[in-house]
Amino acid sequence: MAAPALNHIGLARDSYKGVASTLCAGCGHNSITNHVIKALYELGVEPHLLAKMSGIGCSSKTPAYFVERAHGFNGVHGRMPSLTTGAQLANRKLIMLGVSGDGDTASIGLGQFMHMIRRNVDCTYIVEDNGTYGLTKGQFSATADVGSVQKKGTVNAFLPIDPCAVALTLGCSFVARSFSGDGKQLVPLLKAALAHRGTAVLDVISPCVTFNDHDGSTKSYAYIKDHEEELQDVSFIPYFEEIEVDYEPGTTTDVRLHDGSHLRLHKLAQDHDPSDRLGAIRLLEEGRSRGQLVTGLVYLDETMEDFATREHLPERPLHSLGEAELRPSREEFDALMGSLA
Amino acid sequence: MAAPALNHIGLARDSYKGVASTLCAGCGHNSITNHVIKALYELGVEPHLLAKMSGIGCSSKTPAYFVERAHGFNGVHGRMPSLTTGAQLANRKLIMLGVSGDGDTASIGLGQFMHMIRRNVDCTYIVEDNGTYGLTKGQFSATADVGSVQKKGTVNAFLPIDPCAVALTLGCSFVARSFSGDGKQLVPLLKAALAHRGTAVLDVISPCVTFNDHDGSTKSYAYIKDHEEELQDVSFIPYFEEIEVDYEPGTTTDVRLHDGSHLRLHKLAQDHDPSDRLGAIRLLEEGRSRGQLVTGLVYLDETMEDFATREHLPERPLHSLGEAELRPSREEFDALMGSLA
Amino acid sequence: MLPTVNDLTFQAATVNGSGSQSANMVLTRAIFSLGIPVAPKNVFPSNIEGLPTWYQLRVTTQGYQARKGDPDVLVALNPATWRQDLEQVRPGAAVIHQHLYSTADARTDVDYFPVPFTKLAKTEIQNDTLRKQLTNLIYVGVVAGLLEVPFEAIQEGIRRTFPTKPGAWQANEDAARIGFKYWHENFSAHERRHVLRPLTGLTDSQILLEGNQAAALGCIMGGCTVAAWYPITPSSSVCENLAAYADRYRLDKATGERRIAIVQAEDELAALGMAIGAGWAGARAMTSTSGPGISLMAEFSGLAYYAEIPVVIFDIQRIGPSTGLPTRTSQGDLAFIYTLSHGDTKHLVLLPGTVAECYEFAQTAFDLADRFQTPVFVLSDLDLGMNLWMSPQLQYPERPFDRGKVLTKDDLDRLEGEWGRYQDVDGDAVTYRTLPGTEHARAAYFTRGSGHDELARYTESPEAYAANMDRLARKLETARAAMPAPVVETADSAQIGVIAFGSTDAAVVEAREDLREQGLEFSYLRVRALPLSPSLVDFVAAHERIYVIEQNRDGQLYDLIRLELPSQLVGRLRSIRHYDGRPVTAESLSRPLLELEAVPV
Amino acid sequence: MLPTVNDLTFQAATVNGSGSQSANMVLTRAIFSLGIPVAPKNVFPSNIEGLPTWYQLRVTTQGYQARKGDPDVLVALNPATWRQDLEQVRPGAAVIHQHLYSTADARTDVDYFPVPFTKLAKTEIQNDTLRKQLTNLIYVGVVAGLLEVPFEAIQEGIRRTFPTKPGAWQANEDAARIGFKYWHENFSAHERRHVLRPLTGLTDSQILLEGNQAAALGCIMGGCTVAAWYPITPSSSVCENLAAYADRYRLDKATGERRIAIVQAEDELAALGMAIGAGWAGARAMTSTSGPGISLMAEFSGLAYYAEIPVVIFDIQRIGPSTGLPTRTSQGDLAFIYTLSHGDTKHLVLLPGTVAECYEFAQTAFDLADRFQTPVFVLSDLDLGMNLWMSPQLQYPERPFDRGKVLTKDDLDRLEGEWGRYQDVDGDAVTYRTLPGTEHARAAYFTRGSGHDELARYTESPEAYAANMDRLARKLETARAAMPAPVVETADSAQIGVIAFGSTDAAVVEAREDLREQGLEFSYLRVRALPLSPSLVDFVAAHERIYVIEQNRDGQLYDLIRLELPSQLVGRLRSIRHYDGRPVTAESLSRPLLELEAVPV
Ligand SMILES: Cc1ncc(C[n+]2csc(CCOP(=O)(O)OP(=O)(O)O)c2C)c(N)n1
Ligand SMILES: Cc1ncc(C[n+]2csc(CCOP(=O)(O)OP(=O)(O)O)c2C)c(N)n1
Ligand code: SF4
Ligand code: SF4
Ligand SMILES: [Mg+2]
Ligand SMILES: [Mg+2]
Repeated sequence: MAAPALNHIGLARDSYKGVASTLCAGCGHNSITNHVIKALYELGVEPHLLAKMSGIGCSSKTPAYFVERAHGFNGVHGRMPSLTTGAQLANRKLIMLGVSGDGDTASIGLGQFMHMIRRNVDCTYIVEDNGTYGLTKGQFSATADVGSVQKKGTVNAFLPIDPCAVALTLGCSFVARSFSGDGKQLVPLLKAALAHRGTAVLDVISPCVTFNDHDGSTKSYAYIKDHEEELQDVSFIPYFEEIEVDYEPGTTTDVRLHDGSHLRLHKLAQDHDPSDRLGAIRLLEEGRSRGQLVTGLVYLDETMEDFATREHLPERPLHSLGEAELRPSREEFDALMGSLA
Repeated sequence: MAAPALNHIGLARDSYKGVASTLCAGCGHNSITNHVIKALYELGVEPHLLAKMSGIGCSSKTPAYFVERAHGFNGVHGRMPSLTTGAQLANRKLIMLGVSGDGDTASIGLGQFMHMIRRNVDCTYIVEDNGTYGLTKGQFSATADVGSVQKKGTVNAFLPIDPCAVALTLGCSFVARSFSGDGKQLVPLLKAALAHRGTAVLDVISPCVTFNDHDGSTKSYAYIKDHEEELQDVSFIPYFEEIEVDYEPGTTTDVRLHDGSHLRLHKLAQDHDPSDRLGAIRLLEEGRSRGQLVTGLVYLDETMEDFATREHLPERPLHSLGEAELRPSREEFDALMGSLA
Repeated sequence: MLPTVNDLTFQAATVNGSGSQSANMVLTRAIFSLGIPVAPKNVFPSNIEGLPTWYQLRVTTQGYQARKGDPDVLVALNPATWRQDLEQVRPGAAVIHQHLYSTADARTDVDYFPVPFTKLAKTEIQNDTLRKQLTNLIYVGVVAGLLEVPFEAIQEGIRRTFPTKPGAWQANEDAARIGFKYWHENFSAHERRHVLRPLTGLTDSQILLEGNQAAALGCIMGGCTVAAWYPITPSSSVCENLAAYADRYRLDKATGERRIAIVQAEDELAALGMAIGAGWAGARAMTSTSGPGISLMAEFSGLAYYAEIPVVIFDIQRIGPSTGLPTRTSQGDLAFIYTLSHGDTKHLVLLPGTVAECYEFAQTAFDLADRFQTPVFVLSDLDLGMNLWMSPQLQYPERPFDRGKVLTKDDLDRLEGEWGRYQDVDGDAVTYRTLPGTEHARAAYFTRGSGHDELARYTESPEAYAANMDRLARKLETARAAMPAPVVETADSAQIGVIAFGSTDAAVVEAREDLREQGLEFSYLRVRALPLSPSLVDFVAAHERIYVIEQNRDGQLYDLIRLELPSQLVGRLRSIRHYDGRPVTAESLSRPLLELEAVPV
Repeated sequence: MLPTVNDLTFQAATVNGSGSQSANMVLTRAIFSLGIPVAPKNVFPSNIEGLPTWYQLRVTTQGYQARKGDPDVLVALNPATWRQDLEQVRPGAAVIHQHLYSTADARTDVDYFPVPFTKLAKTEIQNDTLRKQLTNLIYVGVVAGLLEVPFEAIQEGIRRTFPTKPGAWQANEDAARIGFKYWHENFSAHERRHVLRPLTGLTDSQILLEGNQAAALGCIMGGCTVAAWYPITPSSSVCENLAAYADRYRLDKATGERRIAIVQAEDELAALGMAIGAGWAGARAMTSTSGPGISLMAEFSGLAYYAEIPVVIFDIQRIGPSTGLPTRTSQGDLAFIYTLSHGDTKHLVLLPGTVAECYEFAQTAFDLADRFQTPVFVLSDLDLGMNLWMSPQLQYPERPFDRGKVLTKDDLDRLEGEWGRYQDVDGDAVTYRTLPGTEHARAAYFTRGSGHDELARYTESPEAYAANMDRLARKLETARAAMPAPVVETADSAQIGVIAFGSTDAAVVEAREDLREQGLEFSYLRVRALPLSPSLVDFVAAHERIYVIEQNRDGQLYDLIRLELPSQLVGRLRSIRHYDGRPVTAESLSRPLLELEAVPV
């Protein structure tokens, strides 16, 4: 048997595996899990530095299904952003990877999601978006499209809350959309999100085969395949690899990320500048009114400071600071007491 | 003494007064209270049909300061939208008027605010926006502009959450911005919001004289006066008055509201079509990047069904339905029992 | 040995998402249609597909409804739990299993009936799309063969399980017949240890329904017009059933008008907020939730208590703390709910113990909420709410709604507008309210969660605050007398008493008969509401030792009772707690009770 | 009659937002600088400007810190409350008032000192912008004149009130001198009933500080590195003080690096979520809040309990239910917090009774949270937290942080990676954790609020669930012994005992001396933590009657104690409750105590 291929930190793909999934066979979330594993493996992320965060839902169970060697935290419904924020502040070295569902993010969790973005907490936030509450058996979530039909026939009357559009409104520093079935696009986007320092929101349409994959659903495999409009061919060149020029000039945008990696965007049908926020909003709106799902890198701002940087926190984990660094000296303390007398 | 002027339902302005305000002298919220009284009086709203809703904060106290003859509900912090939604469903006849603060709306209440908009609950929602938490003594709220300076000198590092931009992203059916000091603009906008059937969001910049009216604040009287860009000259013609044509053609947009009233917009500097949602988003974004505060009617969609209509609720208040209308008959009941045997 | 008749526990061990649920329903309905009392329990994972799930069906002539530990008949269709399932059956049990499961080194004190389910399905079931689903019907046929259930009963079970889909009857029947035939061809010679025989008189005017379904129907009959909820197991089916009943009974087919609003809110805070807003505006409003949702409702519950707004809150309890085991049962929210919210908050709580009470108390809850202008919690649990129970038919309500003290325009005219929202004019601490929209110049008042005086004006006066709090405490005392009284069954000679509440009832009833047979009599008091009834004191006083039995770790009812007793009676109480997430069995009550009885106080 | 010396209660009745607060501080610091013990209480509205506010300053040689009912000296500057303020003073009181307030038909048993404050301000104060503010200093001067406070003390008070603004000293001094002069020119002939005289020895190494300030300093000394909060009265000043101390002690001026993150969250759910996330990742993390915020923290508190994550939560109690009176004090959250969250949740609670304990317990809280891997609540209140208290100087901590059972990379190497997150290897029910980021292939585990086994794997096993819950109950028992023990002061001959907690202490201490003088001795036990100490039982056993004194309506501590006592002792307990939002006075304890003592049990 051939030795397994090792990544640049010397780990095999197996080191990024988790426990066996208990999701339904065919669930989009399972595909995303595989793409996450691939991205982490290829990127050579240190498992012990990874922190896997989630809320509650089928999607939120998935952090158990990848990188068993990383710490994970499956919190409460809709509140993963605050847990992630706290953990990031406590230890800036951690690579925060959050997985949430559309119910978890856009219904109960909308406020926290938005405030995390506003702070530009350094994390990757994946919305495994199936337009439904999988774990509670198929009610509409807030990302369900108006007119989408539930299994039992109910028609959704409300406009969807689009995590990407909301993120853009807030000036989120990294916004992308993808599809669980499109690893070719999703894996490089995931890598870029992980390399990005700041909040990276990835809305990944991920069909729920059990409750939302029927005719009339706008989040079914069939519907997405028919309505996806890819913005770019995305490729990711990690900082430890050399950049090869392989596209004709003018057709490609190259973005340098914080860690020195590069994201290369080869434009397809539409011409979109991912540094143009207003253009990005228009892009999504127009896609929606055409009934199309625009995927790819929607917006990226590498200049924005992330939260921990803005807070001037040390690079060392805060738990490594001892009494000497955290307590004022006896002299300072005595002076303080004197001033209170 | 001359008899007080009566409105078209025969009430004097005094009938719209509330208890004495306990807010600081000069607080923008007090001005808004006066504009609200004027709008309700001139519109001839039946006090007993008005329901005044609010959260917690200086702003949220104000419903006590107008129309003592109307029921009011000062709930808990950030959760006025759900109370309003429930009350509206219970009795569609009520004219729901919500008053909130920027902390109440954009910090703790962001999720409820957005989901209320998504449902297009029939109500007028005023954000008395001072960029600070007045009642808890001057901390930054989530609408504070990046770079705005607190009284003690702290500089805000975060991008603001703009209630209007957020509302637009969700397809809110009525979005306007105004200034507490500009009754000429605010009063007709308030009337239009009240006449509109659906969620009408009015973000009203309302300086906090005690904690956020100093140099360096972007929500001070001085700053707003210097940076306001009025979109339109707004006038409101109630359904019970005749429409007079007094503007040159081409300079004016006339919008018919649900109750037959008209909103007349006479364009000023910029040419903005309030039925163009994408244009409205661009307008706000561009205003922000110019450092200007765009005020006026930003967006209006009179075609969207409000929540109670979508839910097919009767016009009568639900509490007026009796046993005969709410319980199945004995026969139906027995049939049901039979099917369970 | 003659086979036992109509006394057995059946268990199917399957994988969830495989469609076994409808097969189990068919079997249940089939047996019930023979006039035999049934008691189903469903043990399912917090997951959609692929994890172990168990369905237990108990059959007794006594009609016992409690869970029973070890099955007499097992259908084993989950290889992952095969060995563990086998461990749990009684000696002598009939074990029907996939024929490929190994029985080597397995128990020898049971009867094995290997059936090639997959092969049978492949060769005998034509319908490709439904094959997976219908495979389960095969075991229904096998079990029918084993227990001598006439095939007509299975046909009846199918019709009752799919009443609106006659098109599906034949396929299901065919599948069941495969198993029935397989039994007769392969095992009919086998000596039977259990059989089922039609009965008469035991299930007359009995029905089968779930507590959440009963609660939903109670909401309909109780005049609920606004419901706001957020999905959460095991409470979702309250509002889902409510929506189904509303489609039937609240929809004007001609105009499309709906006489109820049911809103799926964005979370539990909003759900309760909407219900409170609606209650304030005069509607009978409710929400329903479970564990985590209750925690999220704390702030709004306090508002409704303090501002005195009627609202009904169903808590279908699951096991906590935190997310806990979302698909397992518990009575762990009792104490938390009673004082839900910061400050000196105290609520009215109804504790249905049967599905009939889920129905009845839903209606009572709306009456109490209106009458006392306060939140009323209805505490059910997963066992009561999501399992089918055999119950006497529900009764059509005889009384009109009690809408409480609401002043109308006419009342206000009569009073010449002189009234105070929080004025205790009747001396019962319950005050009058008006509804928004009342056409009278003095109808309005201002509602707030901050300090207010008798005229609902803002105040920070210490005296006004304390007076209002005292009145709220007195209101609770007024309400105490209006809450459903405990159900008491005394045994003349009994020195000991048992106190329980909620779904524990089924196990207590059974344990009582078991122990009586063993010569130990006890009286039984079932608490049905908080605040506790004063009659509880008499019950305790009349017995030397009292066992408080409940399904939580910390003995929450035990504590609440001790606080209400005169001190000299406190020492009589002992606590028995069951908290592993499974519905309590009679045996798990009688065993500790006997043990404790053996120990001197 | 000779004037009483150093024994009086001063009260200023003003309008909030008028700047009287700094004048009151000047007076307080001035008197304190004379070596005279002071006890200030601030009663302020939930409002920013224009409503009545009262400042009470008590002076006693005993150093009593409790509020006292009726003032001996009143400064009346609020026309809206003038008559009411006048009603409340003692007979013989000195009433300094705006000279325009009418004294016609007013009390004749007090001395009136009308002062034309507005006119004096207009004519004598030059600084236009500061005039409103400085007008208040005028009454400081008048009071100094009345009480014979040397003007140098006032100067000292000014310097101590504005230590960082020497530029403001002169203007304040000038304003005070206007009043001082006015007194001497108009009233010096008047016979004095109260005077203040410098003292020595009584205030040595005493300081003045607020509980929230002390708590913030405790967080600094306790090694807190992440704080997340949402503004709410009366807790905001905990984190605001923390931020100020952080600027001083945690900021590397050279690099700008901060050794603490303080986040103003978007609400209380997020605030606690951030603190829990940080605690999980190894930081010492805290949040602080009041009433409504506590309700909103219920769900996350349950998660931290069940997933066993250290976090510290300060609840600076205000009066509830709901919004209640946000600027009034209470002890009404005790019971709710102890079991905060649905299911069988139970927490560790610290109950500081003095500002020194606010400081000390803040540190203890972080140690306990790390040691027991659980939320630790610190319950203070508005009175303790926002008023200045006289206190012995705080002590520099002698011990290093107790970081609890954390396995490092080296530990894991030694164990060869063999460990289980929830395995009770030491028999104390406290298990080992690792921090994210630990560089070892077996360091990681998965944290969840759902069912888990000893290796932190997901499970729905009933046995694993119950075993874990039992361990959590045992962990609480381990913690019980580690909580701060009650402070007990027994009186040899006493038949009665008093139990109290928190800020009630000051009133109990005073009532004890008052009653001793009246011949009634009682022993005193001050509870300092939940779960309750077993030593409480001995205390109860040693006394015939026990009065539990607390500041809430429902007798929450009284109930909690009754549940912990052997039944034969329960009957000894009686409850005294004070709940009008004002800090309790000694008199309001001793009066009901005397009344109850007169009634046979
Ligand atoms: C506070 C709270 N409310 C409700 C639930 C029940 N619940 C569990 S998962 C879920 C929805 C999950 O939907 P989504 O986030 O879209 O995840 P999916 O299962 O679709 O992947 C809900 C409502 C809960 N666990 N906690
Ligand atoms: C749950 C909860 N958290 C915190 C508070 C304290 N609080 C009262 S008002 C307020 C902020 C109000 O700010 P805003 O809505 O902007 O109103 P403003 O006073 O500025 O008009 C806060 C945080 C509260 N009442 N309830
Ligand atoms: S229910 Fe839907 S979301 Fe959940 S695991 Fe199954 S397919 Fe996936
Ligand atoms: S504090 Fe600010 S917001 Fe509040 S009343 Fe005063 S000026 Fe208005
Ligand atoms: Mg989903
Ligand atoms: Mg504000």
